[in-house]
Amino acid sequence: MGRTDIGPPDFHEMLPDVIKKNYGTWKYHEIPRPGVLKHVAESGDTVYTVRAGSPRLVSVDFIRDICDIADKHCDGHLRFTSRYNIEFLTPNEKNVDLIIADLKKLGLPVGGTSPGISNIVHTQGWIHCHSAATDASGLVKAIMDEVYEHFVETKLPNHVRIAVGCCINMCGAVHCSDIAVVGVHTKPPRPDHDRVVAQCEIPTTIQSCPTGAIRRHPDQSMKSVVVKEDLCMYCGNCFTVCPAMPLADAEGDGVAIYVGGKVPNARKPPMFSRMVIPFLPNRPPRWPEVVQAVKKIVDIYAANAKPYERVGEWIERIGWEAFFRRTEIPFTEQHIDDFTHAVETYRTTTQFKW
Amino acid sequence: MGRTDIGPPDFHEMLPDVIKKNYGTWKYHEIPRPGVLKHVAESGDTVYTVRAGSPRLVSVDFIRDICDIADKHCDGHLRFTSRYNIEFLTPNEKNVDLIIADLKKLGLPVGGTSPGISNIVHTQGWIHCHSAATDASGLVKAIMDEVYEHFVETKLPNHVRIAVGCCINMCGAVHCSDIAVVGVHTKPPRPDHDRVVAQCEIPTTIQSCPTGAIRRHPDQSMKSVVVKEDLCMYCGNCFTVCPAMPLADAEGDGVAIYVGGKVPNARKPPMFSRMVIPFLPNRPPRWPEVVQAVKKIVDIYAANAKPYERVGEWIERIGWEAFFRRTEIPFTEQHIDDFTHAVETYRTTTQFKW
Amino acid sequence: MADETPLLDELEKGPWPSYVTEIKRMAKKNAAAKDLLGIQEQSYKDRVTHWKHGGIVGVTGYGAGVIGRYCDSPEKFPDAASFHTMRINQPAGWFYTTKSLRTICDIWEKYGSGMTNFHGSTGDIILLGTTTENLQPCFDTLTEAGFDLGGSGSALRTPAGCVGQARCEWSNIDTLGLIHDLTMEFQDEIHRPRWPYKFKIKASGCPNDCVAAIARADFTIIGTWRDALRIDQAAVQEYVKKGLDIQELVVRRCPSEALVWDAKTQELKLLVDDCVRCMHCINVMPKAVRPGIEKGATILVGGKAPIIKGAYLSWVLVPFMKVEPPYDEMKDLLRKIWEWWDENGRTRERLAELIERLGFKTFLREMGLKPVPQMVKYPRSNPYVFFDR
Amino acid sequence: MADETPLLDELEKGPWPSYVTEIKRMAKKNAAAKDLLGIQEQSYKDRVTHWKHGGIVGVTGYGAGVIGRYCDSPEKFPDAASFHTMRINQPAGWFYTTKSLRTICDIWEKYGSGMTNFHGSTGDIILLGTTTENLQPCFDTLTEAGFDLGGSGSALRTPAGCVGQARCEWSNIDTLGLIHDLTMEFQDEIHRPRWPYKFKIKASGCPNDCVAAIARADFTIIGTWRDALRIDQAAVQEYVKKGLDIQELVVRRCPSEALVWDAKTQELKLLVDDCVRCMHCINVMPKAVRPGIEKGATILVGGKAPIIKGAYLSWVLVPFMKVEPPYDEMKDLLRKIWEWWDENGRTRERLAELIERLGFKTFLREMGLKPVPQMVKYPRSNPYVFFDR
Ligand code: SRM
Ligand code: SRM
Ligand code: SRM
Ligand code: SRM
Ligand code: SF4
Ligand code: SF4
Ligand code: SF4
Ligand code: SF4
Ligand code: SF4
Ligand code: SF4
Ligand code: SF4
Ligand code: SF4
Repeated sequence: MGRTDIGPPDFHEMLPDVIKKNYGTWKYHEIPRPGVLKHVAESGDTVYTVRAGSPRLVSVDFIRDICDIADKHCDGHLRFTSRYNIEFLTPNEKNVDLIIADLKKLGLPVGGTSPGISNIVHTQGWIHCHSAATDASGLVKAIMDEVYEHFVETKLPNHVRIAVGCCINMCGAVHCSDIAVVGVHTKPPRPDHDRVVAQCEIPTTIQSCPTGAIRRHPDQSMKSVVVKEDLCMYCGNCFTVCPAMPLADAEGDGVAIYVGGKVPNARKPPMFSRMVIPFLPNRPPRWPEVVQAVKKIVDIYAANAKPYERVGEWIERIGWEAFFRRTEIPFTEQHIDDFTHAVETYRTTTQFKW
Repeated sequence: MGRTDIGPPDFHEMLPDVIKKNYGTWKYHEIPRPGVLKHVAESGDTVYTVRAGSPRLVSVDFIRDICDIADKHCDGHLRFTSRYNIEFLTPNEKNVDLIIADLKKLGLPVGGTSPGISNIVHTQGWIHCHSAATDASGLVKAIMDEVYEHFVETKLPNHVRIAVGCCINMCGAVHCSDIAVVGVHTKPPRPDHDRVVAQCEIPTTIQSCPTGAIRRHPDQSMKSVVVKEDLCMYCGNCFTVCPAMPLADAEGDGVAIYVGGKVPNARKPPMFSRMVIPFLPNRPPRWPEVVQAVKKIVDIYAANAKPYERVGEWIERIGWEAFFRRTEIPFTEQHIDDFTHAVETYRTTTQFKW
Repeated sequence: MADETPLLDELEKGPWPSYVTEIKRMAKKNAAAKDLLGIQEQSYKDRVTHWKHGGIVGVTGYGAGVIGRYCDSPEKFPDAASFHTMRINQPAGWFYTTKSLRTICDIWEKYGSGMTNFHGSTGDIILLGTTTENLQPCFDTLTEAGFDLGGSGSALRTPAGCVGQARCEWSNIDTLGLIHDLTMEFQDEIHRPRWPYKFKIKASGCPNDCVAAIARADFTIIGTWRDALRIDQAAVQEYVKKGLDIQELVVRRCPSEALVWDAKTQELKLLVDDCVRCMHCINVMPKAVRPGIEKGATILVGGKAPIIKGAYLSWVLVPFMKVEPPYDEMKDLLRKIWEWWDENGRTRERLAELIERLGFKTFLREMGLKPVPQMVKYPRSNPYVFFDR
Repeated sequence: MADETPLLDELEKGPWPSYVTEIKRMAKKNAAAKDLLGIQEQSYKDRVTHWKHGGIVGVTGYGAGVIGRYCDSPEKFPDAASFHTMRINQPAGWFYTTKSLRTICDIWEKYGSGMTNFHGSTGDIILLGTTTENLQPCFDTLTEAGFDLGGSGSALRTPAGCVGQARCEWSNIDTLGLIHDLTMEFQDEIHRPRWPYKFKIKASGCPNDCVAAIARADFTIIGTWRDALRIDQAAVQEYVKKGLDIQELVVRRCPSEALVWDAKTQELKLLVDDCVRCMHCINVMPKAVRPGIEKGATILVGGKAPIIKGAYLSWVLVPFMKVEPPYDEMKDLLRKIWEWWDENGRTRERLAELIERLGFKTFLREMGLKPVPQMVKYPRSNPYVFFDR
C-alpha cells in the first residue's frame, strides 16, 4: 500500500549547491548569448544556465538522456521552466560550451531566451484528449520548425509567447498569449439519443449550455435532448458533461488564431488575446495555412514594432484596422463580439484609421 | 386652426449678414479675452462674439432684455449655445465693449470660453418634473456662484464641463461630464395599492424593473405589486410607468457626484463619468456639501492637472487611488460596480499606487 | 399661496444670475408664475417635488410636443394646478432674429406663465407652464408666427447640431443645413409618436463634438475628413516663437503618435496614415493646422442615458459618409434603422439596447452593411463564435 | 495496429525536436506506446480524436490525480484500449536531481507507456498512458520513491510558482517555499475533490509573472514591494554609455510617467508615489534598478479560461500582504474563500463566476475585507447603486 498525502518532494533536496547557497540573494543577470543566462549573487557567486528546447511529449529515454548531461556537467541537477524548456545550471562557465555541445548531439536546440520565441505552451490534442478539435503536438512541431530561428536567436522587439490549445477549454495561458492557436469545432453536437438516456443527466446537460441551445427532446418518450442549431456556438461544454453529444467532425473542426495577449504587468497591464482568424482547416500533418499565418504575423510584427513592444502593445499603437490592413487578413462578422460583454468592445469614438 | 408640420423657421432667416456671407469659409479664430471670440474668414471678414451667461430658466422679459442689446449692437440677431449661453455677434470690434457694458447693466457675466467653466447643462428639478430627486436650477445657481471666477476667467488646464441631472434619467450629457451632479433616491418605491389598481398595468410595471425587484402582490385579490426591497436600487423606472409607486422622500433623496467624463475625441476618446460620492443630503436652498465637494474637485484638478488634461485624463494619469487619496473622499462598497458589466471594471493588473 | 419665499430668496444672492429673480419678475404680473414660485418654495421646504405624473395632453393632430404636468396641491396653488410645457423646435444652430424672439415672448406672455427655458437640453425652446385649454390657441398662434412643436414621447426628438459652418472654421459638414433638412423631412416622425421609445439625432461638425452627440444621440453624425490635415508651417513656427512647447503640448499628446516635431528644421511632420483625426493639434494651433479637404462624416449609433440597461456612447456604424443635399444615403439609413427597430424593439427599448439584445451582426445584416474593423475597439476575445454553415 | 505512419513521419523532419521520434523510441519496446503511435496516425488520417470520455478511475483513498481515458477503437489498438494518465505533483520550481528523475523513468517504464509530459500545463509531471490495473501499483511505487499525485477534477489543482528566489534577483517572495508549504498544507484539498469545480493557485515572485498566474489561477499571488525601487545611478550611466536610449526606451515607456531622466546630471529620478511597479525599467536595466526592500505580495482572484462565462484575468483583492512562513494570513483567506464558494457555487462554477453572480460586494463582506480603490480600474459609471438603510 502506498502512502497517501505525502505531497511532492521538498524542493530543497533538488537544488544545486550554488542555488542553495545563494538562495534569495541574487543581484543581477545577463544574457551573454541566446539560451544562456548568467546570474550573479550578492556573494559574488555566479550561476550559468543553459536552456534547451524540448518537445514536452517525451519518452523516459529522453529524460535519461538529459539526466546524462546533467550528471556530466551539473552535479546531477537540472530544472524545467514554466514553458517546458530544460535548464542546465552550473557555476562553472567552462561547462556552458560542453553542455551546448552535448545538447547538439541530442539534437536539442539551445535558446528560448528573450526577446525571441520560446517553447509553445500546449496541450494534449489527439494524443490524449476526447475534447480535441485539433492536434496540439503536431501544430507545435510544425510551427516551431518554421519560427526556429527565433528560438535560437534573440532579434525580435520583445518576446512572442505562442500557445496552442486543442479546444476552447484552452488548457494553458492561451487566452493571454501573443499568438494563440486554438482548435475549434464549427458544427453543433449530434446527440446520440440512445446513449443520452444511458450516460447523461438531462437537466445538467441542458444547464451546461451557455447560450441555452439545448432543449428537452419534444418527443417526451425519448428522454433525450435536441440542439437548436442556430443558438449553438460549438463550445463543447455539453459534451464535457454528456459524452453522448460529440461535436468532432473532420470538416467542421479546425483552428482559430488569436493575437495580442500578454501576461506581464510590464508597461501595459495584462491583455486578452483577440480573434483574428476565425477558422483555418485542419490539415495534418503540418497545417500549412496555420503555420503560414503565424509566420506572417511574426514577420510583420518583427518588421514594425518598436523595441519592447509586445504584439498587443504594437497593435494597440497602430490600431486594429491597421493590423488587418497590413496582414491582409479579412475582417468578418465573426470578429465582432456577440457574447455577454460584447457592447464594451464597440468603438465609441471617431478615433480610427482608414 | 394652426398649420401642422411646418417645422422650425429656416435658420437662414436668422443669420446675421456677416455669417451669411462667410458661411463655410471661416479660417481661424482667436479668444482675445475670456468670453470673447474672434473668427476670421477667408474673405478677411471678422466676426466678434460676446458670450454671456444665463440662468436658462428665464422670463420673457429677460429675452426681451437681451433682444434690446442685440438690436442696439448686433443688427437684431443673437444666438444661444449648446450650453444655454447667449452669444452676441458683430463684425464691428468697437461693439464688443458696448455689448459687455450693457450686459453688465443686466447683471449678466461675460465668459464661458475655454479653458474655464461654462454654463451648467441641467434639467427641470422641482421646477417641473415629477421624477426629480433634487432641484436642478438651485444647485446650478449655488455651484455657479462658487466657481464664478472660472466662468469669467480662463485659467484652468482645460475646460471643465459640469452637468446637473435631477434624477438618474440624466437629461443632458450628464453621464459624460467632467463633473456631474445627479439627484438620487435611496429608498424603494412605496406602491399605493389602491392607485396601482386604477392607474397601472401590472405586467408592464413588473417588466420595467431592471433588477426584477417587483413582484405580483402575494394576495391575489389585491391586484397590485410588492417590491423586494433588497433588490431595489431606486432607479425610478417603475415610477415612470406606474405613477402609483413614488420614491421621493425628504431624507432618502439627495445628490451623487460623478467625475471624469468627457465627450470630445480630442486626445483620449470620450469617457463616462464615474461615481465618486454616492450620496450627499439635499440641503436647499444652497446645498453646501455639494457645492464644497464640486469646488474641492475643481481646485485639486486646477492645481495638479497638466495643460489640456481634462479631469478624466488627469485622473487616468494619476490613478483613481491617488484621486481618492488627494480629495480625501472615502472609497466605499457603492463605488464598486455591480451592474451588468461590473466585472469589466475590476483591476486585472498589479499596476496601482499605494 | 406663499408671498414669502425665505428659502428661494437665498438664491438671489451671489454673482451668477438668479432664476429666482426671473420667476419673481413674472410673478408680479402672472398668476401662474406666482404659484410656480410658491410651489418651488414649498419643495425647498419639503425637499420633494410637488409635481404629479402628467396626463396625456396635446394639440390636435400631434401626439408629441407637450409635456403634461399637474401640481399635487392644486388647492394651495390653483393657478399652477395644471402647468404643461410646450417644446418649440428651435431654428438650427440656435440663431434668432430679435423679431422672432419677441414674437415668441408676446405669445407666451399671453398664453402661458411667461417662464421659459432657453433652451431645453435636447435643444428645443421650452415654454414652461400653461393650462390644458391654452395649449391649442397657443399652438395656433405660434404656427401662424412660423414656429412648430418639437418632439416628445416615443417619437423622433428635435434634432440638433453645433454652430458648424455658420461660425466655426473646423466644421466638415453643414450641420445647420443638414439638421434643418432632416427636421423638415421627418416632421411626421417628430410629431406623431409610434415607435418603441424616443430616438435622437445630433450632428457635430468635427470630432470636438460641441453638441455632445456621441453621448446623447441614437444617431450621431460627426464631421471628419479622409485625407491629411493641413499644416501651415510658418504659422506653426509663429506659435513656437510665441512660446508654445510644441513637443510637450502637441506632439506628445497626439493619441496615435502621428506628429513629429523637427526642432532643427522647425517643421511639424504628419504621419498621415497614423492620424486618427482627434482634433487636438488643431485645437491648440487653430491658425496653423486645419482639417483636410475630402470632407464627410462618421455615423455612430446607440448613444443614450442610463435607463434601462445603462448608458451607452454611440459607436461607429459607417466610418465615412459624404454629407451633401439631399442627404439621401443618410435618410435611407435612418429609415432602415427605424423600420428594423420598430419591428423588433420592445416598449422602452432604445436602439442600442435592441442591438445589444439581437446582436450587432444581425443589425449589420439588416442594414446591408459590411463589418469593418473601425466598428470595434478590438476583435472578440471569447471563442464563442457562430458560423452559418 | 499500423506499422506504417506516413503522416506522422512528416513530423520527424525539420529542426525542432520531434515528439513523433519520441513515441517511436518507446514504440520499439512498449506495446502501449506503439498503439499510441497508431492511434495518432489514425487521427491524422481521420482528422478527429479517437479518445472517448474517461470513466472514473483512480487510486485508493484519492478522488483526483488520474485522468481516465479509453480509445474508441480498442479492437484496432488493444494495447492502448485504456490509456489513463497520472498527474505527479512536481517539486516546487521544477528542480530535480537526476536521481529522482531516473527513478520516475524506471517506474513509468515498468507500469506505463513510457511516454510523459515534462510538464503538463498546470505544472504536474504527466505520465501518459497506463491501464486501470496498473494505477495502484504504480502509485504505490511512486509514493515509496517520494512522489505523490497532483490534483484533478473539482479539487485544488497542483499549485505552481516561478523559479523565484532560487535563481531570480527580482523575486519579492519565496515562491518555492510558499508553494511547497501550501501544497503540503492542502493535501486533502488536492486529493479529494469536493468543490463545485477546480481551483488553482499560482505564485510569481514579481509582476513579470513568469507562471502566468494572473491568467490561469483562481488565486493569484504576485510579489511586489511597498517602498521605492532602488536605482544605482552609476550603473544607469553605464547602460547609457553603452548606448541605451534611456529617454525613449525606459522613461517614455514607464506607464505612469514615474521616471525622469536628467540628461545634464545623468541622473534617473523616480517619482516614488507614481511608480506602479510594472517592472519595465528593472527589466531593461537589471544591473541598475531593483525592486524595493519592503516586500510582500498582491493577491488577486478569479483568473481562468473561457468555460463557461468567458475568460477572466485575476483582479486585485488584497493590494499588499506580507508573505512569510507559516503564511497564516494567506491560508485563512484561502479557507474563507473555499468555504464561501463551496457553500454558494453551482456545479462547474469557478470562483470568478460566482463572485460575478453574487456580487463583489457580497464577496468582500464575507471575506471581511474593506473596499479599496486598488480593486477597480475605475469606479462605477452607472447609477444603479444599492444602499443598506
Ligand atoms: C525560467 C522562467 C521562470 C520559470 O520559473 O520557469 C523565466 C525566467 C526569466 N524571466 Fe520570465 N521566465 C519564464 C516564463 C515567463 C512567462 C510565462 C510564460 O511564458 O508562460 C512570462 C509571462 C508571459 C508573457 O510574457 O506573456 C514571462 C515574462 C517575463 C518578462 C516580461 C516581458 C515583457 O516585457 O512583457 C520578463 C522581463 C524581460 O524579459 O525583460 C521576464 C524575465 C525573466 C528573467 C530575466 C528573470 C531573471 O532575472 O531571472 C528570467 C530569464 C528570462 C529569459 O528567459 O530571457 N519574464 N516569463 C520561465 C522561462 C520560460 C521559458 O522556458 O521560456
Ligand atoms: C493535461 C492538461 C493539458 C496539458 O496537456 O498540459 C489538461 C488537460 C485537460 N483539461 Fe485542462 N489541462 C491542463 C491544464 C489546464 C489549464 C492551465 C493551468 O492549469 O494553468 C487550464 C486553464 C486555466 C484554468 O483552469 O482556467 C485548463 C483549463 C481547462 C478547462 C476550462 C476551465 C475553465 O474554467 O474555463 C477544462 C474544461 C473542464 O474543466 O471541463 C479543462 C479540462 C481538461 C480535461 C480534463 C478534458 C475534459 O474536458 O475533461 C483534459 C484532459 C486531457 C487528457 O485527456 O489528458 N481544462 N486546463 C493540463 C493539466 C496538466 C497538469 O496537471 O499539469
Ligand atoms: C458655441 C459652441 C457650439 C454651439 O453650437 O453652441 C462651441 C464653440 C466652440 N467650441 Fe466647443 N462649443 C460648444 C460646446 C462644446 C461642447 C458641448 C458641451 O459642452 O456640452 C463640447 C463637448 C463637451 C466636452 O468637452 O465634454 C465642446 C468641446 C470643444 C473642444 C474640446 C475640448 C477638449 O480638449 O476636450 C474644443 C477645442 C478647444 O476648446 O480647444 C472646442 C472648441 C470650440 C471652438 C473654439 C470652435 C471654433 O473654432 O469656433 C468654439 C469656441 C470655444 C470656446 O467657447 O472657447 N469645443 N464644446 C458651444 C459653446 C457652449 C458654451 O456655451 O460653453
Ligand atoms: C425638458 C428636459 C430637461 C430640461 O430641463 O432640459 C427633459 C425632461 C424630461 N425627460 Fe429627458 N429631458 C430632456 C432632455 C433629455 C436628454 C438630453 C438630450 O436629449 O440631449 C436626455 C439624455 C439623452 C437620452 O435621451 O438618452 C434625456 C433623458 C431622459 C430619460 C432617459 C432615457 C434613457 O434612455 O436613458 C428619461 C426617462 C424616460 O424616457 O422615461 C427622460 C424623461 C424625461 C421626462 C419626460 C420625465 C419622465 O420621466 O417622463 C422629463 C419631463 C420633465 C418635465 O416635466 O418638464 N429623459 N432627456 C429635456 C428636453 C428639453 C428639450 O426638448 O429640449
Ligand atoms: S485544450 Fe481541450 S482538447 Fe486540449 S487538452 Fe485541454 S480540454 Fe483537452
Ligand atoms: S456545443 Fe456549447 S453552445 Fe452548442 S449546444 Fe453544446 S453547450 Fe450549447
Ligand atoms: S433628469 Fe429626471 S428629474 Fe430631471 S428633468 Fe430629467 S427626468 Fe425629470
Ligand atoms: S426603483 Fe427601479 S429597482 Fe426599484 S423597484 Fe422600481 S424599477 Fe425596480
Ligand atoms: S463640433 Fe467642431 S465644427 Fe462644431 S462647433 Fe465644435 S469645434 Fe466647431
Ligand atoms: S488630429 Fe489628433 S491624431 Fe491627428 S495629428 Fe493631430 S493630434 Fe494627432
Ligand atoms: S516572475 Fe519575477 S521573480 Fe519570478 S522568475 Fe519571473 S522575473 Fe523572476
Ligand atoms: S517599475 Fe514601471 S512604473 Fe515603476 S518606474 Fe519603472 S517603468 Fe515606471
